[in-house]
Amino acid sequence: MASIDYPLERPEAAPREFSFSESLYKWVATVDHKRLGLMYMVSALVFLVIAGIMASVMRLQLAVPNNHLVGPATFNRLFTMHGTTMVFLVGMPIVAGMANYLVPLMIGARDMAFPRLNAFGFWIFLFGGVLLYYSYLGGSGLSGAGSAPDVGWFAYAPLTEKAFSHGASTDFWALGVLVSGFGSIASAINVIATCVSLRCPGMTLARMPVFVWVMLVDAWLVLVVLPPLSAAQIMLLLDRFLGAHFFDTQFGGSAVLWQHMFWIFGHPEVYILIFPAFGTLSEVIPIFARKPIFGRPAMVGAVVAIGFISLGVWAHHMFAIGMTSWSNTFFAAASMLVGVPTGIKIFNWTATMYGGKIRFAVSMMFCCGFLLQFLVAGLTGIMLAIAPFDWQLHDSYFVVAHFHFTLIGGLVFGVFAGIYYWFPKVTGKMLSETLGKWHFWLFCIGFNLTFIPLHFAGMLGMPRRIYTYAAGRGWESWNTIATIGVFFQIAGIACFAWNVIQSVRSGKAAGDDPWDAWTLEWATTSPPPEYNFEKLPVVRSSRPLWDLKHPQDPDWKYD
Amino acid sequence: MAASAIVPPSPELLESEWKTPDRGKVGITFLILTETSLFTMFVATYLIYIGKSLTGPYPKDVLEIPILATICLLSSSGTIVFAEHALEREELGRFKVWWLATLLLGLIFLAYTGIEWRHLIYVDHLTISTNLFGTTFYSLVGLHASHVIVGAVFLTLVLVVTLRGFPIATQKRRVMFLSWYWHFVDAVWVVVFTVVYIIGR
Amino acid sequence: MAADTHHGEAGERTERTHVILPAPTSWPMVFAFGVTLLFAGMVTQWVVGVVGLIITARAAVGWWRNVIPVEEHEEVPIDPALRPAPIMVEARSVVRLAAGEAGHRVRIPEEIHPYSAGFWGGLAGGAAMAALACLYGLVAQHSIWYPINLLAGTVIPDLGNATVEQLRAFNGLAFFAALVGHVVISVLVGIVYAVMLPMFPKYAPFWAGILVPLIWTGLVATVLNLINPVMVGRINWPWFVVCQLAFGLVGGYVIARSTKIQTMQSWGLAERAFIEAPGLKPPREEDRE
Amino acid sequence: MLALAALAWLQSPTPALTEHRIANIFKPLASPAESEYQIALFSFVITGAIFVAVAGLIIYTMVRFRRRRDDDTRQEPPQVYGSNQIEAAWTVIPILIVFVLIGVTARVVASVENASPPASTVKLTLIGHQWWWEVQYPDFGVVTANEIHVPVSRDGAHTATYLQLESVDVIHSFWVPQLSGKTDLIPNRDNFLWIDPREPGVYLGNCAEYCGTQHANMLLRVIAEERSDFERWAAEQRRPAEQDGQIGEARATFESLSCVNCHTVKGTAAAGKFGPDLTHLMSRQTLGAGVLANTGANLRAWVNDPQQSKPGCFMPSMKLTDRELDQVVAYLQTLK
Repeated sequence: MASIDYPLERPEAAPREFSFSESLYKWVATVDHKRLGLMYMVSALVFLVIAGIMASVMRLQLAVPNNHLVGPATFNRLFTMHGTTMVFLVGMPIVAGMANYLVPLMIGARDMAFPRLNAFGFWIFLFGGVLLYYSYLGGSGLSGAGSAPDVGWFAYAPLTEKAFSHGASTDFWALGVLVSGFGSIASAINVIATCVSLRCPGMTLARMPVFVWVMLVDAWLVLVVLPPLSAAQIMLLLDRFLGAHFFDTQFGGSAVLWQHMFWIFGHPEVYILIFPAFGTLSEVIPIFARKPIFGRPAMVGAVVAIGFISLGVWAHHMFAIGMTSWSNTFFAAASMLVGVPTGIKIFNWTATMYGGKIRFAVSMMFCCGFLLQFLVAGLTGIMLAIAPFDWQLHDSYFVVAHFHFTLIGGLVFGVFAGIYYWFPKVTGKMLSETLGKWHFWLFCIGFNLTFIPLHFAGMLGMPRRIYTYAAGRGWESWNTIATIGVFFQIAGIACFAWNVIQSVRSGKAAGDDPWDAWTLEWATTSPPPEYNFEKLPVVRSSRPLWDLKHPQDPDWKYD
Repeated sequence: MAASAIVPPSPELLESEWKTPDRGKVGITFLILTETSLFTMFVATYLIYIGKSLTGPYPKDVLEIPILATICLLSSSGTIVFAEHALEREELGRFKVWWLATLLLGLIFLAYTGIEWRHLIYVDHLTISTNLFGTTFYSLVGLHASHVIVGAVFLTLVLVVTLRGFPIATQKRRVMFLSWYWHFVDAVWVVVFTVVYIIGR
Repeated sequence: MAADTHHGEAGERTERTHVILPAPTSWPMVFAFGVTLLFAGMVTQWVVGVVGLIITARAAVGWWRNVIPVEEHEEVPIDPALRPAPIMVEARSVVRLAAGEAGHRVRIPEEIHPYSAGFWGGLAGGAAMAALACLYGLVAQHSIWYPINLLAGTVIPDLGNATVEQLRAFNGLAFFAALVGHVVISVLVGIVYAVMLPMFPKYAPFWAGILVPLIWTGLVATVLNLINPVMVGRINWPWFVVCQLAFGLVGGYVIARSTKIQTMQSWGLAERAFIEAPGLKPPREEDRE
Repeated sequence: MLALAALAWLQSPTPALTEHRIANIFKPLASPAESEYQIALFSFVITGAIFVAVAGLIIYTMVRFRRRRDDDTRQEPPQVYGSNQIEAAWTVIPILIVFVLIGVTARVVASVENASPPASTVKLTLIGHQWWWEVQYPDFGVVTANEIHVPVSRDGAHTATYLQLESVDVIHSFWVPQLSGKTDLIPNRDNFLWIDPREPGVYLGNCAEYCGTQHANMLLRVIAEERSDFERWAAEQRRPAEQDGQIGEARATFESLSCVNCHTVKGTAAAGKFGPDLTHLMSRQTLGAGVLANTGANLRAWVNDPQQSKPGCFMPSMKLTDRELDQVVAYLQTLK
């Protein structure tokens, strides 16, 4: 291929004005993966704010013993909706949104494999979420008054049976989550077909960015484990609407069956949620450390291993149901094994940084926060996997602290790292680093202030899902500190919101490649044109832009 | 400095044109994977609840082995292959015949299920709320039947548009996906049949 | 690459004015809305469900028309004003690692002991250790089963209350547990040794053979009552240390004796694909710099 | 607030027993909790060591390899792809640790779950209700609620109490942290658990599985006392309610009200099964499964309107007249 000289200056683009209805139609009827990805992310962030407000109210209620800020019914609805929202309406759309926006760009494709299915997936996710929230108007819960579901996000049978949960709120929960689950399935099939079929020439599986690999495994996991939840929800609806007896203990049904099916979904779900953060770190850390990812095959292998092992660990959520000692040992062993590939990932990220020249942009700071906090989450996870220790810790505030370390300290930090990293690509504007640092430090301090104390409350015997507690049981101070932390977190999020608004209005122009990065999404404009690439690129290594930037020392010689 | 990367072509691009698997094939494969996962849960539930019903009627009292229906459904997998072959060779007449045969076999299966359910409900007084057997039987067989219905709807659509003169030969790929789905529904029936009518009895 | 393909470098331009993309359509959204209403009908009013069904059916027809016979497309014009800037060759150089010839991408170390050496070394060390431990059992307790039962106390709770007589007797389950545990740990440690021997500072045999076993013993001593309550009261520390040293020395010796093999990672792609032989290649350009 | 609560506890019938209000899992006072505590320590040692090592490595890397102001910006660092050896090391070493952990876990699981009961064992059945606990001692013919009396286990006389766990409605979970980890009470499934408290005292626990509106106030107390005290208590509890002539009118009022549909008072017309057995109500320390201390004022407030102190619970506000209320409370206070 001959060398081509390009003129360096670009003519100014003439902005085209659209009327409101035109642009509304453009968004509603779009099948463009970037618009859909963006819509996923925006709705996820909106739901994040809603669920965050719910969490804040709960923390206020628990700040002092014998508090009467909200009653038991309200509190139970709050934690049910908080959990359901966070998992299904924040976590899942973040997975779908990041995959949608980034996968085609990273593998040099023009769109997802099934663009219309993609649009369908987004809308049905959104309508499912609306249906769930409609329950605040149309449902009525355990104690009868009209409102949202109050059976917990894992909705253990038989509490969800008609006999114990009157009214329609549990139906809204099952239907809303079921419907939005169709969206996740649609999006997962799309991601897989895209990764497999739409890779640009030369983009072999071995050269695919780690982020894309992670999303591929993630989508596969969604396809395997979401149907068990749907199956359980269909059974629950059959019980409630048609009088079937799947979870009806009066008719010999099993109360434990729901737990099995729920956690066959539920535990891999945790990995589904955390994977986008894994992928983000694997892209961000190399760029800011100026080194390729350390041990690419091991990183990909670890993700695949986590995907497979996670299918065999579900019953570690059920150590307290009285399983045989053999089952307990088996699930304890399987759960601890997950620690091995997870450890490999943490070590490899660290090794990527080792010997580099680390530039602490806000994105990188969130990655470092992730590493340390996720380490804590992983180690408390090992403790929870030890069945006898779990008999004490199960369903206590220790567990609450553990999975918030995973999902906030891990997922949310990872997502923020990703937002600070890819925001310039998506909007063409840079986020402010100063505000970003405020955001990071406030959020990091607040997060640790909230969730470190909760470990201790749990070890002092504080169970989950209680709306109030008596004084004198040693839980007050831990809870008060935790609530104080929430204010720091809110301040951090406010900085972030302000940062986004400021940048979109009057941010510094980003240019195509502000971070001097190496993957294909940085080869096009920011924001990318509808067709992503004029010509589909050809790649020869896992760092195509490195090859172009260092023609005398390209990667493909070694890949 | 201008970009002037002089890059030799990749070895694998030298060999041949870059090829990736067909996106439709990938999509339908993974749709089948996720459906398999769904069916696995219902089948597992059925197996777990075998013999756990507190009251009758029990499977051995009321279930009859649906031999005819099974033969119909399984042979429809063959007829749809013949139809595909005919379409491959652009023999539209034979395609229509085989396609119609597939659809009819599917409909016979559904009709049999309808008759079976009617008998169970009105004669044997087994409904979904009678006992665990009723619960699991109707949900598993019903889930499978609903898949047969979806398949039959698509088969009908293809037949109707073909009869109305639509150039179906342009849609070989999509016809193939439909046939994959149909094969999957048949394969599931083998499992459901074994579990419900053999192990369950 | 064939000349007629329209593929290019990342960010490259074409002569064409349009790119063909799937046409926007609102039917998927309407379809999703209909399906949601259909489900909402189950829990609200049946009318809602019927409306949902109608909308779903209409949207299905719309969607069908959209993709059959061929998927609708639109031509998106390429706006020359919105082209990415060309990707520049970077002036920055890359720091080289000293080790290895072609080597700034080298993975340390260049030569390693094969994993198989670790496997066999671990087994040999484990055998030596077990032999010594059994010898101790024979000398001190007149039973080779004694140390085996002690080891099995890690997993088997009943041994916690066992008498000395019971510990001296053969116990099938305990033997099995101890055997599996000992073999697995020996092999794993052997592999770690094989991997890490080249990374140890000077006098690797000293480190691997003596110091590491001693550190290991110290570690075990601190948590022994948690790991193995059976062993706590009965352990004979000098013998224990001797056994650990036996593992370190024998295992380390077997591994150190193995022929190191070159890791292929310092080779270029062509060499690893056996297009070029590593020994015969001409010196690279950058080596002459 | 704290002082008030403390005062209330002081007035409770068995002030002699120490109350373990802070249910610290690191101060175990029974064998299962002790085993769990041991393995917890072990896991803290291991995970603590890993944390220090790995976090140290991460922080060292962050500090040592940060980009410095005087760095040569015209140089990229060495592009190292990886090292199979180092990666193998940090794969195999965690596997080793996990292997040991699994072995220890297996032993502790078996030692707690498969323990065989010693000869002198008290057996009881604990039945979960929304939101209170029914306690039956089949061997003693005793039925009570929300408070489990067990004999204390001494070195000389090792006594374990075996609990059969059942539920009549939804899933609950037994958790008295200082005595044992959790085991769920699941409808249509029998679970077992054993405890052997080593010190006399009152141990506080909670329902640990979300079971509906008032899950938070489904508290449980285990009262461990000397064998002789336990036997005396059981004998007391076996008796039907006092038949005192003086309270005949109050009793008649009680029996005329719908209380009897849900509650049992042995020896009277009250034989309801839905609520807790009230035969010896005044021997208990709390009301409403631990919501209130069992004092005269609290009892009156509770009977008057339970929804005030335990909103959503299944005992309705009875809307009694003042006179009825006085008599019911007076009657209940005779149930010693």
